[in-house]
Amino acid sequence: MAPEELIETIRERFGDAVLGSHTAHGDATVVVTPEELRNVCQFARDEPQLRFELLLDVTAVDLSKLPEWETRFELVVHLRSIENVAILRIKVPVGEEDPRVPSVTKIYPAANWFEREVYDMFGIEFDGHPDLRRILLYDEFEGHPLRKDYPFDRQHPLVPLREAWTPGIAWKLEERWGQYARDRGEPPA
Amino acid sequence: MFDGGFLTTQLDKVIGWSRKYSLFQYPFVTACCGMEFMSTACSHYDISRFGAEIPRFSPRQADVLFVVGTISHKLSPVLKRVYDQMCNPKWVVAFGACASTGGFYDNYATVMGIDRILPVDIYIAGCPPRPEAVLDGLLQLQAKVEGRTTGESGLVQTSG
Amino acid sequence: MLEIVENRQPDVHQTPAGDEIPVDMMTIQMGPSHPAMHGVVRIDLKLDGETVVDSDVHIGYMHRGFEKMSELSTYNQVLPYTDRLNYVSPLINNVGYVLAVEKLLDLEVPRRCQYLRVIVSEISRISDHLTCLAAMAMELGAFTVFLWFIKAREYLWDLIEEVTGARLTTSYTRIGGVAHDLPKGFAGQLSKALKDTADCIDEVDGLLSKNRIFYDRTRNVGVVSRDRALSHGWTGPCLRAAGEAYDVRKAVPYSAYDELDFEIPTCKEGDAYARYAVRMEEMRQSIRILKQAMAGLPEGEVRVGDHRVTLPEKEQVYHSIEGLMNHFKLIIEGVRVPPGEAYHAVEGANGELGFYIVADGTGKPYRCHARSPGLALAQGLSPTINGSMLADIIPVFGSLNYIAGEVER
Amino acid sequence: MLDLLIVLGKIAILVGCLLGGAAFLTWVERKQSAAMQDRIGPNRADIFGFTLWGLFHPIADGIKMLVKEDLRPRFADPYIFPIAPLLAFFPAMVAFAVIPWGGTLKFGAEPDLLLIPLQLADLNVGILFIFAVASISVYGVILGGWSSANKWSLLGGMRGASQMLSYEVSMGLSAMGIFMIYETMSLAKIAQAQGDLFFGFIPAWGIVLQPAAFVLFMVAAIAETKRVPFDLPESESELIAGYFLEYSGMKFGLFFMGEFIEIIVAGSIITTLFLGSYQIPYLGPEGLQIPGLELWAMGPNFIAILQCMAFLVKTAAMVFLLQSIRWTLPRFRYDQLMKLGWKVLFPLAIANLLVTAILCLLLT
Repeated sequence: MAPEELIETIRERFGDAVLGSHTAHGDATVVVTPEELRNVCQFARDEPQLRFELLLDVTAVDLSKLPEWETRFELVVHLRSIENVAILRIKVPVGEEDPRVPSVTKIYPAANWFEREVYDMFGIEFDGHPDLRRILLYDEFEGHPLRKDYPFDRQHPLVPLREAWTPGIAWKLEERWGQYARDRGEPPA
Repeated sequence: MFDGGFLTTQLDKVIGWSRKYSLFQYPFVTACCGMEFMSTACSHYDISRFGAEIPRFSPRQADVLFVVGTISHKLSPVLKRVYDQMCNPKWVVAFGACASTGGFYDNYATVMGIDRILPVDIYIAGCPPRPEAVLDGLLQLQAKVEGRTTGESGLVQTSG
Repeated sequence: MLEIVENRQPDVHQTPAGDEIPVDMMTIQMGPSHPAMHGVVRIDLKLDGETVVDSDVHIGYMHRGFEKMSELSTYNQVLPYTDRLNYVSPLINNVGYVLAVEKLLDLEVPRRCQYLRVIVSEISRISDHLTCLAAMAMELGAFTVFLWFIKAREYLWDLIEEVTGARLTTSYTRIGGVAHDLPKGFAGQLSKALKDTADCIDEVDGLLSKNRIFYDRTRNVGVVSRDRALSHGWTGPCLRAAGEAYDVRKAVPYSAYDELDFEIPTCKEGDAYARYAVRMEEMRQSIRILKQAMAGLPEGEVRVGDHRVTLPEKEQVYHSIEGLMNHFKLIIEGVRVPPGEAYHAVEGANGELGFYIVADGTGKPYRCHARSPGLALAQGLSPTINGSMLADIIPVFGSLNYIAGEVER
Repeated sequence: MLDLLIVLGKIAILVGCLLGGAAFLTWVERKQSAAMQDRIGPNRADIFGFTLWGLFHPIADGIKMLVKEDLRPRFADPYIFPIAPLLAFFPAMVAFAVIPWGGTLKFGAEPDLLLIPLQLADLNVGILFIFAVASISVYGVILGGWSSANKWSLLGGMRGASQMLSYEVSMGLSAMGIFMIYETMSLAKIAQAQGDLFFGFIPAWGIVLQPAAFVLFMVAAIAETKRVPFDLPESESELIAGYFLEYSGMKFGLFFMGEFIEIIVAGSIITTLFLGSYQIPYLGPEGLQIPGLELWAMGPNFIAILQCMAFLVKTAAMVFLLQSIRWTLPRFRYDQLMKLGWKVLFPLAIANLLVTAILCLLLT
């Protein structure tokens, strides 16, 4: 099924809930409202001519560093139809305050860990998720690292870090690296 | 002959010799370097020639802790605990760039070198180090083990 | 889900007759530093004797922030990070990533380059399967198989070293091509290495495949039906072992796969032995692909001639100002990719490996997400081992081929 | 006084041989695995520049373990934890006391003839003594596993206990046929009886008379020594190191050595019961008597030494066989192991016993 037809089928069924669509680079993309996400997924899975049986991926994009953006995040769901050899990308806009979307784990159990990862990395919460915990990072970690405003090297160590260098060699390294270490706010070696 | 420490130095020599050729390793394998670690242990490079082929997955029975691969902050308490569980004398080898310095994963998740957590005896450079470099590191470790009878950390670097 | 509750009620053991006996079950952590949890993964187990009652898989001990780091790097600088995703078959990751970027650029690479990508991918695939099966066999106690397979892998890595200059972390591909052409005499080396590898596979086939103990340990262990595999999001050999012949190389052919003749091995059983058998057969198919690809390798360039994408020749860089500027701009600013988004999948050793890239028009990816097959495999682990025995975790986990770098990125 | 000295001398020889043999076996295992896996194996440890194909590596291991920190985990049982390795180590050595390892040495002339049987003690219940003592080493496993206060080692101890107990049954039952045939339980008499000839030319070895029992006994013996494919109590990839997980230093060394001594003992018991013990076919008390040929006369002490060598060679061959199985096979699962023990070996052993009993009744 060609991407254009795919989008047309979904538009016919959901009408205004489809906020936008494109087929750039051959992948059918629809943007839907959060309320209709589950229904779109259900439709894509069960409709005999679509049969998107395989949920490939759930991820998100932080749009805040793009030149123009309306909502802070965008949830991206990739579906694959094995029979029709087609890909469907469903995107959902997610606001900045209280980022929240319905979970699709009821329809695609595979979404479980992917959604946990999105929660972990972006702080987007999923309504109806059976087990929303951090998955890649640890509970002591503050913040969500894939948000664009998270500095890439802000660390939350779990064990106290010791002085790295043995005395005697330290002074030489201090000369070369000391300034660098101080710039980055690390304790002096 | 007996008062000048001849016996004790000879004993130290014997003990150093035995430790040198009987390095039971605890492979703390996490990442890519593990593949090269496997290669080193297997037929082509055969780490067993040096008497270091017996992996003991119990830290109590291991002599040298091979930290192979990236250590993230989430994993660091585990590594620290494994190190604390090991019995003296013990040595630590930082295997590869990530274990030595954090490598190019200079970000929120990674410990920038395991020497921020543990004392390290040998750093083996490379991302991942070639098996030849690993064997070189092992030989350097053996030299270090033979030289003293208790394990204390220093900084020995090997080219890789 | 496993919960540790204070003052909990005693657990209940059900006898075959249906009676219930209160017992105290054992909660035990398998991993993160456990010989069978290659890479680092922790399974919290609740055991009734040796039977697993409940389990909870914890991952993330190897999370290294690939996606954050790739947002800070230019498009070509991301390549070394992709090496270390699935570090057993780095070249497939390289190929998958550059294909996604090329999709954004609408770039068609020369035929020879496409064939080269197929060749290196398939060498990687064999070495990945070898490692997976070697580790699985070793954890089941067949240590000799492990050494034999690693020996075979060494033949392939010599080839990879010959082509790329590195044994493991290769970074061989570039956006718009590959780094360099094949070395002289490669065809001969390839056919010799393939013969040695095939011999080794046959030897292990004789030692292991019909071994009664190995068969008993893996047959009917960790059975996953086709529907359940799909509901976990499984792809690759594990899905094919459950009877669904889905392979990205056939379904959505990329590079030169549509011109090569190969089969997709499948099994119906969906147990650990089926996954073993599928991987064994896939290695033979890969050897077949390699032979065809090497025979049909077209002549020509290995990079596109577009200087917005590929680096100029060294001669130009050293002898002309245009070449120097071109080189400088590409290195410092990176390849400028027009705004847009694209998802491209390749058949990784463990399944569909996809890269979802959002470009904002600069030389760095705005967002680069890797769809790892391993994450889906790992989330199917817990329901698969629940109810089985403690010792069954080892073949199940081994046959899933958990690669921490890829799962946790 | 002389008797005591002789006994002490024999003990010294036995202990030395066993310890040395166990250390040598670790080297054999490493070299053998290397040969099977296309490697070289340990070859670097040197004394004054001589490496001797790595023969010094076990010595290095031994010294290192002696000087390694001996640690008792905080929650481990303070009394049982140190005892367990001894319980695993010594029974295996003691079992060797009743195994005959040669004929009788004769010194002097008739009035003060000095007979030295090459066996420490000839008990009339010899084999029962071995089973009794060997079952003590189960305690070493289970107590070691329990007292370490570690869940993995507890699992290993439980596995070890049930495995060793289960296989001891079929081991004992398969040996019963031998007692019926030779009508004795004394190992010395069994050894002597195997010097006879059957139909005048077939040596009356246990393996000839009881081939099924030989196979059963061997499988059970591998299970008793906890080697692959029966190494469940310590299975490295499942239970990390099993029942001796928390042991370090020489305590770990004792478990380690105990295992190799068990292999030697298992090999020698198999030799004693099934492979004609120290007997060399056609070598009688006067010399070599091949049917149809003339007697080749030899001195009694020379014969005893030859027999001693024969025992060594047979045991070594058995040990080598037991070792090479280790590097070929994967490991069983716990329930499969139990199934094999109780549903295959046990009925087979009983059937073998029945057949032997009926045959014995008919033939006598």
